[in-house]
Amino acid sequence: MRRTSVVKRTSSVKPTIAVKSTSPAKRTGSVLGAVLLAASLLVSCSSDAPPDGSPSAPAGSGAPDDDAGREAEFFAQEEYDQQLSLMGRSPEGPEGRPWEQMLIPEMIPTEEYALPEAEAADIHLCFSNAGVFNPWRQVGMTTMEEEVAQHEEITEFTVIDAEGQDDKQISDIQELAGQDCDALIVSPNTTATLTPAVEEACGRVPVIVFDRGVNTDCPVTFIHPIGGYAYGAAAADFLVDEVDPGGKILALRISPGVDVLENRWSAAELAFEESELEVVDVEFTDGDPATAKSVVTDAIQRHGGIDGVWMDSGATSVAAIEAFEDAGEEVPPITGEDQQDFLQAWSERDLTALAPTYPTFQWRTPVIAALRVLAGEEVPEEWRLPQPTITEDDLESYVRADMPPLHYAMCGCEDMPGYPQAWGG
Amino acid sequence: MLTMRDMTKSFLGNRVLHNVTLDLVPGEVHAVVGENGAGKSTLMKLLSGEHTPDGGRIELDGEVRTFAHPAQAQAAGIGVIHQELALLPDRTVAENVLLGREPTRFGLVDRAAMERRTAELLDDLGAVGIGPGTPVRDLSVARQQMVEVAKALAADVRILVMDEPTAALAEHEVAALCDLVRRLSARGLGILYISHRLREVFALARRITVLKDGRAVTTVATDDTTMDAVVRAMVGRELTSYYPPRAARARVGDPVLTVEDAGNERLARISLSLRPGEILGVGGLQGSGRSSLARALFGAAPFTTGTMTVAGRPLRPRRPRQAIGAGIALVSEDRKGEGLALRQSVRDNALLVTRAVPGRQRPPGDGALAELLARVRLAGAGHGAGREVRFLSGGNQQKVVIAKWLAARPMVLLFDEPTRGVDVGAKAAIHTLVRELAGEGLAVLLISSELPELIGMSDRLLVMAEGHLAGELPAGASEEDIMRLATTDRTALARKGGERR
Amino acid sequence: MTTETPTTPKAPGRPARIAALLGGGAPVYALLAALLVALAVTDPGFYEPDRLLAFIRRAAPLVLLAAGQYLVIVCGQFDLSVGAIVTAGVVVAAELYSEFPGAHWLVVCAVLLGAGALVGLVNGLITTGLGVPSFITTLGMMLILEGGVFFWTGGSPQGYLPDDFRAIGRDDVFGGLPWAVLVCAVVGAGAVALMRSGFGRTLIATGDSERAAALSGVRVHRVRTVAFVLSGAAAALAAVLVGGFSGVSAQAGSGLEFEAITAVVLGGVLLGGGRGSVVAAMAGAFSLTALFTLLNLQGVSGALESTVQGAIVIAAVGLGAADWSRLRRRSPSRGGPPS
Amino acid sequence: MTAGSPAASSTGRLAARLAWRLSDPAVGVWLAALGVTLLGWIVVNARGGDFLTQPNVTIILQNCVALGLIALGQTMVILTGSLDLSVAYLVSLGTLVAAETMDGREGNIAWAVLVVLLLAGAVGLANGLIVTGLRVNAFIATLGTALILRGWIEDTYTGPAGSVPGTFRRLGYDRIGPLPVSVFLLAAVAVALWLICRRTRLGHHMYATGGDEHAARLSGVRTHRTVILAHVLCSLCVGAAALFLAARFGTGSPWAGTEARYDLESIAAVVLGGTLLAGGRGGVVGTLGGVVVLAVLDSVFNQLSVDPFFKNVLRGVVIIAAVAVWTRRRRRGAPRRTA
Repeated sequence: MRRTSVVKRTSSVKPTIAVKSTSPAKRTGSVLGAVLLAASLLVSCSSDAPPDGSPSAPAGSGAPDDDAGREAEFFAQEEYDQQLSLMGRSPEGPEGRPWEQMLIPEMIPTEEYALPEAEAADIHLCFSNAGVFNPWRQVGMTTMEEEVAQHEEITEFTVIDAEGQDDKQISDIQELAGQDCDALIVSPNTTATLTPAVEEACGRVPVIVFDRGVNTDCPVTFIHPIGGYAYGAAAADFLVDEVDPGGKILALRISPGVDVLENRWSAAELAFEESELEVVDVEFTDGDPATAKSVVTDAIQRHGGIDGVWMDSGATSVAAIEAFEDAGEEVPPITGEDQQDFLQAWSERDLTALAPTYPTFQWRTPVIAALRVLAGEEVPEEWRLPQPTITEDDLESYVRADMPPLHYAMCGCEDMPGYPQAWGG
Repeated sequence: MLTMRDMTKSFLGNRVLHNVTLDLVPGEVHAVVGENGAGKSTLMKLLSGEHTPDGGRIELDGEVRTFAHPAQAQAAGIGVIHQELALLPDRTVAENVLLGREPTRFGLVDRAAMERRTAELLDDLGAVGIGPGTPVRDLSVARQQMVEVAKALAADVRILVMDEPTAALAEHEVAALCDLVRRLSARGLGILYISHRLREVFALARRITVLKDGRAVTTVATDDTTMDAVVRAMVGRELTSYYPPRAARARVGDPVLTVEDAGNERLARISLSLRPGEILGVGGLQGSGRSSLARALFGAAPFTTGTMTVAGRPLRPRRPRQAIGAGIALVSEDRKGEGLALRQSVRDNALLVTRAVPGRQRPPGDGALAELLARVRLAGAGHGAGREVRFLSGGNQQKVVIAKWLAARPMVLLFDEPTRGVDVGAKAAIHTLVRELAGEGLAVLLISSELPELIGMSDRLLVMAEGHLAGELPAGASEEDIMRLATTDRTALARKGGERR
Repeated sequence: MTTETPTTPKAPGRPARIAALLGGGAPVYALLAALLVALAVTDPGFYEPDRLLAFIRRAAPLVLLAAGQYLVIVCGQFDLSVGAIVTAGVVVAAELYSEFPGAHWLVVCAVLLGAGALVGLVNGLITTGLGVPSFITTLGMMLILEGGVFFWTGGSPQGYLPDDFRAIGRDDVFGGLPWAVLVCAVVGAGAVALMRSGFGRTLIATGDSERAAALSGVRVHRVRTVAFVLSGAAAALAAVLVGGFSGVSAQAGSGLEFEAITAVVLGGVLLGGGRGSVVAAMAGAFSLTALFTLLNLQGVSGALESTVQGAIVIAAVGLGAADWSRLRRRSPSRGGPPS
Repeated sequence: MTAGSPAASSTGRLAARLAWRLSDPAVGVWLAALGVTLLGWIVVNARGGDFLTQPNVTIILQNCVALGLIALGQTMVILTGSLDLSVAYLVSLGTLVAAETMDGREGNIAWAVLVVLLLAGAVGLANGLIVTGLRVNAFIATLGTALILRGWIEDTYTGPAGSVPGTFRRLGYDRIGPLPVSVFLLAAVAVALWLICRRTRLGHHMYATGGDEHAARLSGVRTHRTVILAHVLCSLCVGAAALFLAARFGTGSPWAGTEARYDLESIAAVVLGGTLLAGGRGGVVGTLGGVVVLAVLDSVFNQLSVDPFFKNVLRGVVIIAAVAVWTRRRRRGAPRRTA
């Protein structure tokens, strides 16, 4: 019952359970409570809005393809608290290989999926991808392909790309489930809409879901970094520390209604409310640098300067920096993401900045997980990956002049044979 | 049963109808005659609901009716046979004939019934050999005309408006149509019969209303008048004094344009020669190939066989551009569709050719342009060439077309119905201009379905029928001579040699 | 014998005049004026020179696209591929720089313009030569470009755009006059000159009546193809500005084709060709940008912006459409009888 | 793509009629569909795969439904000489309204269906009225309504909303043998529209209006009314598509329509099916063929795991090529064999 956490659709019901999910025992208890509450909610307002444990969307994607299916006003205290607490925890797992690390794992057995000796060396892995419609997903896809290339026991790797269409991905999943895949990896385009298809597939083949989740616990494991609240809070807290009280904050968002981005913002909003800072503008940029630059320029003019810029993703951060430069202004503390262009701008101009990440190394994990499952080794039921934040201290270790501007530094791919050519370096 | 009182209509500031009053009684054939541009068609369009009048009112059985849409007029029992056919080439005959009133069974269109009804209507017209299932584009113009008639009758009409119904028909078809008209009027239909073929009019009509320059000049009972009187009323002056005098000097010099045994899918065995300074008239029924001839000479619908020389050099133009380069110009019969870019200014239209074909002639400057416009007697040429031509009267539009060609200094001018839809004043101006141009040594080919014009203007006459040259006539030939040649039938032509198509 | 005939009044007469004016795109100037006033009210600082210039710089790409689109629309065609050309342009530029890091910006710009023109040429040849409706041709071209460029670059641009290349979209020529504004002005002047030239007039005439133009010796196919080529080149130039203004992006031109067409139509240019002025078209582009800026300053929720935009467009065009359709109804029916 | 067997039309009426039938793209596109399927079968089997398996066939059919319904609607407006660019946003809105109205309760299904269809009908009516009443060019008019709908969606919804009860989801997932039940929905709509086009006055009047509005009007056809009804029909089809997608998603999705680009894809499918973009020619059968071609192509691409970007290139080429072929046929009027 991992996925039954509370979704508030009617403001009348407030989540009543505060979770300090430290010991498994307590957590199960809390989850039980959550279940009851959810049940009670089902009566008051039946909603199959997805879990808030549900993962994040590709950073930097302007297209409204990212979603976990929920109302924007929604804010889940429980999930919020958990994510923030997780940011502080040190993960279990091999040092320096974050894609194999995990936070508060609850291991489950997988013998039932183990392959007989004969087939163990001849694995057919299948992957239904939501699409490669933005640089984050392209970096991720490359990373996954390279990961697969590292395991010669994977003899066939079938990928079907849904081009960002739910309807197509539903068919894709059906199609793959129909083929002779040993395991099926799914990166859902939309949480809510793909649930039925995934459930159908679960019956036929072990399913591994990552990036975004689905509203069912039938997959063997669900892989995702800590999540949107943590991302948004990290960025906001940074500004709260760096900007003097009373400072004017400009918040740049991609577009309304994308759940994960909404999460990032709601967390940030909370942080700003508690601070002395004043959010003077919240603007949408559609992830288009030109728009972002115009918006920032306007804001500078209108408010006679901006003291801090909060971003829900990295795509437009460089444009924002340039807007200040072109306006002949000092670039204030700013948050971005782990895209190379931002990191390089940051180090060149040596700005006061921070880069929370939604790491692309999570694209390696599903392959590893699949192999473990097929080998009958146990995996965590929910595989929470660490979600590093790039600060001034470790900035230089991520700047790679030889990589493309839209490359994501947190790809965990530096040690892979194909690096850097495969990523366009 | 029908009275149109003080009908008035203007288009974009041009008054085309002035308080025209007209009435019609059951079983009567009431002819409306007048020159092109006199306002006949506009009057009918007001009745058919295609246009709404600016003033006046329409009374049907004593009650005032207004038709905002053709459907309303049809519902009121008014059927119209349009001059420019309103048929859908891609649809079948049946679909066209019953368009807007398809028979239905259980809410679905009953195709069988459609075809049956259409067949009946066509038989009723004595139009044989038109399959209701045939796409209209596969029919000859004459047959399309028949379909148009059938279409008008499909609604059980009480009043039938026939706008130049025989324009495209051969003699025997005309005869059949006249019988039909009589039968219909005998059934008690009131028929408004528009034509400039006075012979038919006098044969059919009980009363005649003459329109001139948008005014109803007179309405007389056929028995109390004569053709000459009607013609006088139409043109407002004696025919003889109407056309400018022929050039005195005899035509000399070698032909500037010759055609030897040329043809294409519309024309066969065309041979002619055209000398500088002469006006060669071309007569024939609509669809006889007159326009096809002009378009072939101009390279718009080129000859596929035979030879042709321009100014002595062999040239069979395959594109208008070639013809223009060689000094040939075509004043098309479809002025709005082919002659002008209606939304462009007078200047842009006048300069179009010189701009499009730089080799031929440099575009004239403003001074030269002003002269040119004055030369073609463009009314109000004085105040600016900036006006969009769509705001000009038909006559002035035609003058702009002529100016467009004169700017390119052509040697050969092909006029296809140059005075169609042109008011009398402009018409005279155009006639004089054409004569002048010929006098200056240009070679002119003049196509017209108005026999008086043809006779009055031409130094020499060619008559076409069924895509052939049916014969040549000297200046001063009579209307009868022309009609006889024009209605030469297939067999006779075949005897002249050369099968067609 | 130059008698004024009864059916010919001295001048077209007031209604006609007004109709002609409306045709000339009077509504767009009114709209633009209204928007500028509104901007002044919401943001007094808007008219400080540097901000005004910044506004023009911002509008510049759309203005170029509108100018190019105008040429295509006025001769009776569509160009849906311009947005894709912009995206492709930016990505290709970045790709070129990653291949040849040292390349001179002029060379790169030249290559882009050439490529844009080439795309336009293909559009034109397919449309005129094969008789494929330009809507379909350019729609297909849009798919081909979007797919092709990312297929080539493996999904996202691989290189950076160096500062000298970006100067055109980003920096000033001198004394606070942005390059973009200069380019915009030059292209605008060029477009006006072109439309006054013989070619321009034949272009409009072609859009107005293809048959009349052809029978007057106009090489209809060639003229239209040239229009497509120019539109493609303009789009490429817009790509240079966009790339310069905001740097590498994988979605630089998304949706621009519709914005450009909207701008042109706002300018009172007739879809289907034959009427409208290039100035009005560019004014349409400015109006659109002004509208966006205004909505921005007004703090209209990002969500509702498009609603407002849609409503305004329909209203404006409805106004402009009021007069021509009256004429259109009476114009000779398309399918006349074969003579 | 074609091999010519020149002019059979010369040999008498009967042969001409035969040519008329054979040169009908509706026939050609189905031959093309057959060809593509065959090709796919050969290629896939050559690579050791298996193309025509029951699940695969089911999926291909399944993928036809949404685009099919929308394209059928689009056919109605295009035949009438209009166009609808608002379908993409309407379908998104439809899924949301459907899912929210059902709200997971069986009892609400009928009500939800009604609401969605009413909404769709209203939007269609609005489109029709703007096009005919305000005389705004269909392209701009529907682009405007699209923007308005977009604003509505973005302002009201923030991600998938509502929930569809299990019984209704079966519309999206159940199948009878290899046939998904949704295909029967598509078939039903197709048959209905086919009847409307061929066997009702409205249909005849749609063809007439699209073929020559002036002539149609002279013949007493209420052309405005016809255009409006065509738009309503179109939107109703879109409503049906929305219901199907809601059933498939189990919820409403704000980007169901836009991410699949149903606006342009549907137009592409229609012209692929040989319907004249200018109106007056073509029909339901051809459009279905076009949809099938696209679906089969997609499936083949999947099987051969073609790069998604390259897919777009191929799509673009196919669309342009197909229309070019239809145009040639129309010019020649001679029968051709399409492979």
